[in-house]
Amino acid sequence: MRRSPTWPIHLALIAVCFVMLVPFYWVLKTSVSGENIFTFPPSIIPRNPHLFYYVDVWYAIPFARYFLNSVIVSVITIAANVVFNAMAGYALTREFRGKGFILILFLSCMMVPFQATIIPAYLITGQLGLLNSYVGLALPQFSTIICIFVFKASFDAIPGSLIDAAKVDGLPEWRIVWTIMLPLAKSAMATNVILSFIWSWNNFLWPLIMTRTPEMQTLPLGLARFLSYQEDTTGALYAFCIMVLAPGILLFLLAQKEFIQGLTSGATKG
Amino acid sequence: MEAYSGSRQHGWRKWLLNRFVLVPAAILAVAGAWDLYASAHDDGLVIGQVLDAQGKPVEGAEVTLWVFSFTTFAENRSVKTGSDGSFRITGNPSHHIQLSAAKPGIGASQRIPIRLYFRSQNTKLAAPLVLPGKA
Amino acid sequence: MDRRTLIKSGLAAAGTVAMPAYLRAQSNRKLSILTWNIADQEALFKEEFADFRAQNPGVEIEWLDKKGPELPAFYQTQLVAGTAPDIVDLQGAIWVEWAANGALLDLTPYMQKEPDVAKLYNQDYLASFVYDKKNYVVPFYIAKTLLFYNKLMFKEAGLAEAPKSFDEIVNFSQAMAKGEKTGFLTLNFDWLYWPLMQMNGVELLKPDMKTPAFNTPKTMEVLDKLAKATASGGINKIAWTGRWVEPNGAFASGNVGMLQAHSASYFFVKGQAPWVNPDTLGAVQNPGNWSTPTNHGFAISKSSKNPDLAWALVKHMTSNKWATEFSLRRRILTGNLAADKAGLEKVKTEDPLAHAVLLTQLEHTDKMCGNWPLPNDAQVKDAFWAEVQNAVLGRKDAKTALADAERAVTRVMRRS
Amino acid sequence: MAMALPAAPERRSTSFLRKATTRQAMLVWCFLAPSLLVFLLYRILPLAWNIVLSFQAWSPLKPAVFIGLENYEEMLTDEVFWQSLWNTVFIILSAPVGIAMALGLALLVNSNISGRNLYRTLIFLSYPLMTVAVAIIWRWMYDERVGLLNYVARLLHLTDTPIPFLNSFFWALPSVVVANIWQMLGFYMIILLTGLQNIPSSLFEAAEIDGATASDRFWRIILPLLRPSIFLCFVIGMLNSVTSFDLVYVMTGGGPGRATEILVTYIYKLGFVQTRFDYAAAVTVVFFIFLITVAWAANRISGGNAGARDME
Repeated sequence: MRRSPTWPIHLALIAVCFVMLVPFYWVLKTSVSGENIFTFPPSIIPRNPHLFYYVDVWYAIPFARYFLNSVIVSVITIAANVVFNAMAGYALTREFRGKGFILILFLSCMMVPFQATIIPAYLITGQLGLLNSYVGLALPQFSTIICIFVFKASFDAIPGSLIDAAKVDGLPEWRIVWTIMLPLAKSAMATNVILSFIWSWNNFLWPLIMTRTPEMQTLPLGLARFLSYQEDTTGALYAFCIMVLAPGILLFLLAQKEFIQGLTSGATKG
Repeated sequence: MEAYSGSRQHGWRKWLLNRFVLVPAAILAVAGAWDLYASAHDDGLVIGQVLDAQGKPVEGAEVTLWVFSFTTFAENRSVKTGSDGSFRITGNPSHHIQLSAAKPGIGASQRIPIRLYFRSQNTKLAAPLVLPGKA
Repeated sequence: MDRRTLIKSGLAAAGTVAMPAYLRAQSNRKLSILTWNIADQEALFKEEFADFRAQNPGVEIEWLDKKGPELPAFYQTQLVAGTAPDIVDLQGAIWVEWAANGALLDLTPYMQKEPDVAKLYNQDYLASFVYDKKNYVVPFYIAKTLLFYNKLMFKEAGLAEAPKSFDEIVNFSQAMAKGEKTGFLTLNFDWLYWPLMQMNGVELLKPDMKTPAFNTPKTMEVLDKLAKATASGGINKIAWTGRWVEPNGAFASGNVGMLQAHSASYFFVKGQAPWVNPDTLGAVQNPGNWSTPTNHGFAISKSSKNPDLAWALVKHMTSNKWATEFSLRRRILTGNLAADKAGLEKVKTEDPLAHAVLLTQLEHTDKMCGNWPLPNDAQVKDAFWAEVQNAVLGRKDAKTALADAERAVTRVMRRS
Repeated sequence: MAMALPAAPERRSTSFLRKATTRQAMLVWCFLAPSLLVFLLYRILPLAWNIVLSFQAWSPLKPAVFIGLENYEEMLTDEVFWQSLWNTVFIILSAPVGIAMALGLALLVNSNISGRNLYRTLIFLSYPLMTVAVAIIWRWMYDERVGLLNYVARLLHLTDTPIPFLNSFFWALPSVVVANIWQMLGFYMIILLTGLQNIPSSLFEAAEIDGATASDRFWRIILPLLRPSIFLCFVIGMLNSVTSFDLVYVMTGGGPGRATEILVTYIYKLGFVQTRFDYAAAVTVVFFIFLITVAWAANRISGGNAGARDME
């Protein structure tokens, strides 16, 4: 198998990447098209490309404000996620009474459809006095089950001898977690950061119900609003898509080394 | 533990000179520069000229600024051209406008759409507004 | 037991609903108003509110705007939490259900106290907001369906003028169908397709407003005709499957002969179709002058702590002055007589075609149909429409579909 | 779900720890507490609320009355419910298709070729996207007049008349599924890749000595050892697609007719459009039980370790 040529693999992968990227191109093309985007046949390459749809979007909604809100909510979510999930993941590496129950509980929590929980979730947030606030927006996503398991897995992969040695040295538990385990769970953290960012950044229904004032709205709400009828007729909607997607893609490209390589090769280290 | 304390030796360079800081910083720098440029060029100035069908400047033509609002363009303000057919509109509030010129007896020009990169960007018409008649 | 106690027991959560700051402030002269996807008029609303505050010093106004499909979700969540906005802009028939269940304030006493207010509005539109002899809503902006037709396609098919009857609609559609071209489209959300039924004298319910009356040979015949025309390409399938963007987009492509829709479609189509001008697009009343309204109006929540102030703001926003301003800026009809006159006047010179379109909205307002005040409108609509759709798309024969629809509607009626 | 850690306690059984067992247990619960609290507030209590509500007649507009099983009885004859359930099942059944494709890709990018990190990145790129935007993008791709798919189909003379993908009873659901797979493919691939790299290379070396063919390697080594990863993909993918409210909501709104109505959109509509929160709650409970059952069945099929092993 060492002898087999690699070009068929390249060919297949290039084809797949092409298919995966075409929708991006199509939207990007539409967002800079100078021609009426409803003329048939559609042009593959935009004619008289211009950036004015982006200008339209910028002024159609308070883009900077929504963007800032989205960023703040995402940062809160990410911070809480990394801390809470790391703690829970660490706890799950230990044996204790009721562990089986907790595992089943966590897994079943994944199965509760969020759309059905809006009203009680809203009332609870109201009880906490967090309506229309950044923390209230982020709170339901403060901990995510999948990421807890990702942390658990990477903690499990850390050799026990390392921890025992630290214990003998008399290090307190939190120091062990902080100075030994977290640095070794970097890939889990990268995964967690990216996933919680994605989920928070893309969240749509919760901010819709939760935010009362326009000053608290996030980008997905702006996008959904943009879908409303009149704006559908221009390329501005697609420019908006690009503007909303860009930060996520950028963050992913920045962190992808830690994320993909970390996730795929890190696990084998243990 | 060794590995962790070892990584600290890079100090501030490690924390500042990585792509997670540099890329956002670069983006912020570009945005800041753009903002500076925009705030220095947003007097809402629209400058241009009105000609008749034979290319002669038209004096006293009324040039109207139309501002995009929702589905249509609404009249915002108008000025009269000077003796050389030139006009100067100040206080354009929008990024998406149209201009038209008219003078009784000579007719009305087509509405010229103009798109700007930011609100109230100062702009000079590339081509003059042309009235169909003779001055 | 009151509603909130029950929810709490359901939640097994103790304590009272926390009062956020904006709520606490509500007790003293604060109003909140929720509009339905019209954030583009922010500038206008700001001016209106400033004007209102000048007349009523010390009043604070919180303005909220939500996109159409999400507004009910937002309002109902707020209702459960006890923080419903004082004033809400409602579209279609949703107000009936909310009014019937006691969420909205009966405005009749206010109108009786100030008889001049009601005279400001078009009486037919105002009357369409009456349930159980009580008026719950004041018109904010109005529209009803009309028939758009593509004059180029009519000419090509040798048709001189717009259809005068249901059968002509069907026949004309057939005449224009060729290759990619189809003859007819209608919007179908809410009850906007109902004029097609009304033209044939079909009734949805018996006068008791509880028993289905539509399972007749006539309805069967109508559905059969529609199904046949759809199968043969006379009627575009999107008429029965699309929502808003698809039918308007298809008509804008220039390949569909007619579109039964309300005035807002004109502005959508015009935005997409370079071919639209007074020589190519016709806008006329439906045969028999039937039309289904789709209106927006202001209602006041019963839970409002300042109902009088809320009423004052509703009056303010629909007054001659501000309704006129709204009509001029948005090219829309408001139901306010003076405002619409001024609005039409302005449009007449700027865009004669838009003028023709808007004019249809104020004519034959006595022939509005498909707007029964049903407290369970959403459920009846769903039950009935699903079967109509099956019939016209040929997924069931008309007889079975109508029998199934009758069963479904009966069930909905029994439940409530 | 018992974790594969049978020998774990011993390794830390120093005298120091034995004395501190209670303290240790307290610590564990303290560490779990924040997450548990979040789940309690936003998952468990709302579920309890739904369960209570499902036996009542209630809406925000009127007080609650206990009505026993009426809501559940109604479901039996509710065609829309069954249609939504069927559509949901269809989407779940499409997950294996996506996973199979992702497995192929994972094998390809796991081979020792240059630029494989670039391939991985590009294929994964569709996952971080906002679902609302994905829905808009695909709506545009499927557009009847100027959508790319119709354009290509007509260019290649696959069809003469444009296909109204999202307006056709036949095509709408598959169209949504394709968009969903497009978004999830990269995610599946990464999970499977993790699993692949965890397979000890010694196994392959041994197999090579035994003269095993490529297909032997796949069926005898890769597939069995990947089962936990596949399970993980399936559960995450299933949850993601079945609860992908935004995608369906923006792309088709459940239409045409009920062709793309899935249980989450139906639940949302029942509650917020029809004001039938009581009935919606009953559907939610059934949906929850359904998901648990599917996950349990998948767990049994994949060997019963809840996918935990691949994380080791």
